Amino acid sequence: MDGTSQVRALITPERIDVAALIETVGSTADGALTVFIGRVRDTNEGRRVTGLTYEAYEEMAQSVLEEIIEETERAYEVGHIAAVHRTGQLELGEIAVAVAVAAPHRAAAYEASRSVIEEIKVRLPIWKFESYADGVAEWQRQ
Amino acid sequence: MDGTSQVRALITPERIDVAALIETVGSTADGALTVFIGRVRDTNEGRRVTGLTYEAYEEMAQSVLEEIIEETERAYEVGHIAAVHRTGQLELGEIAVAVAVAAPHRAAAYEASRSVIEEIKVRLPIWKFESYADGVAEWQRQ
Amino acid sequence: MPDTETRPGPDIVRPTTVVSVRFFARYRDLAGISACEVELAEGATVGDLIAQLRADHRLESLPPNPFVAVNRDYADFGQLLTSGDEVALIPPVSGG
Amino acid sequence: MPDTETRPGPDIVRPTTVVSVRFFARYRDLAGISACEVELAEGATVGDLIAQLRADHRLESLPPNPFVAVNRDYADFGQLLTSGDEVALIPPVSGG
Repeated sequence: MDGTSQVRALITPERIDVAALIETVGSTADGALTVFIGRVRDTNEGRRVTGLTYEAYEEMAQSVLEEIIEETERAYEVGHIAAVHRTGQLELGEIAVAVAVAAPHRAAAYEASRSVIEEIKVRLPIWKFESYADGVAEWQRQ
Repeated sequence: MDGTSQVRALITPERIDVAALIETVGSTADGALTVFIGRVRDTNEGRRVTGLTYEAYEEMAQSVLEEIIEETERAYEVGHIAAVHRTGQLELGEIAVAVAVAAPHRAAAYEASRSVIEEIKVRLPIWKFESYADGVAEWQRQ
Repeated sequence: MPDTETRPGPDIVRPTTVVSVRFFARYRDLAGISACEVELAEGATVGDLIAQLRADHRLESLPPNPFVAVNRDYADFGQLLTSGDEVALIPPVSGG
Repeated sequence: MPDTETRPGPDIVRPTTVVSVRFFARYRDLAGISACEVELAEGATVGDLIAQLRADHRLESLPPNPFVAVNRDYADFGQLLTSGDEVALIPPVSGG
């Protein structure tokens, strides 16, 4: 709410820098800050994952992510929200998505964070293609 | 759950390193990671805060924080939890407390994080002494 | 009313709407292409476009009711299309 | 009043319990000290200790029912004390 215009929504093939994301939302008016980080797991429904690629409809994903952030900032008593989603090929353990929320109080920081990630899972036009140790590779449904 | 014995509970006068805390709980089995960060706000109930000191019953705070982490790891489907609380004199915007939770799925990561911070607020023998712009300085109740 | 009478031709020539269509992820694999241009009758809706696509035997494996975005906003099947629209077929998303 | 002298014989030498007491934050400010040693009758409880402390006019501003920890665990007023115990008076906490 301080008029600065840092990047708050980002779809990127670059590695996600959580410390930089936290900086984006920082303000001494907001005592509570939550960060959600989604990383590439080594298993999915019992199958060993060996590799993962995210494909995005990039232009739309960018604007949908901005919408999600703006809607959530309006719906909760929060300061700033920033979110970033990775695209391309990821290694096990790498960060696929990160959401940072700063708020005056912790309840709103948790609730808004959860809301952003749920909306991302429902609306963001991004698709996960997973390869497994058993040789199969598939597009994932949420 | 991998047998490593990194420091998972810490009461410290040193600045809190969030990136290091996240490293502590990292595992490729856990796709979801939440971080809660509590920072020194510039106002409290309408009064301008100018300075803040946390006093701890350090030996007890250390063991209570370990208990909270162990209880929460048992109560939720999570991997590792780590938490750190700062003591001594803090500047506005500095991190007072941070909690990191890694879990296979995001619901548990959020719930366990929230549970740890609520328990910290209720049980951890640490006291906040705030100074205000109006000249008054007071021990805070939660 | 548009100038339908001025054009020659054996069939009745009507004005058309030309949209670009993009296919992503599993739908791109099903379609075998990532994008194409489609000519529709004027006044065609998203639903008309989907039906016309699926009438092509190369695209018949596309689902009958996919999520669709028009110009990067989710749209329903009743939405009218106009020339130059970018229509995307959106498989179930799996980000996050 | 709360002198805990309910046991026989004012001059009989009885075994005693010596505990260390720590005061934190606001209670330290109220007490004017951060720690002291207290001698109690054998079999004394946490409640007895608190009553004995508050009977000292220098400590009478301490609340009658503070949270207490014995050897770094929260304890209730009925808990028996033994020599060497570390007892802490815990004001309402405000961490986080």
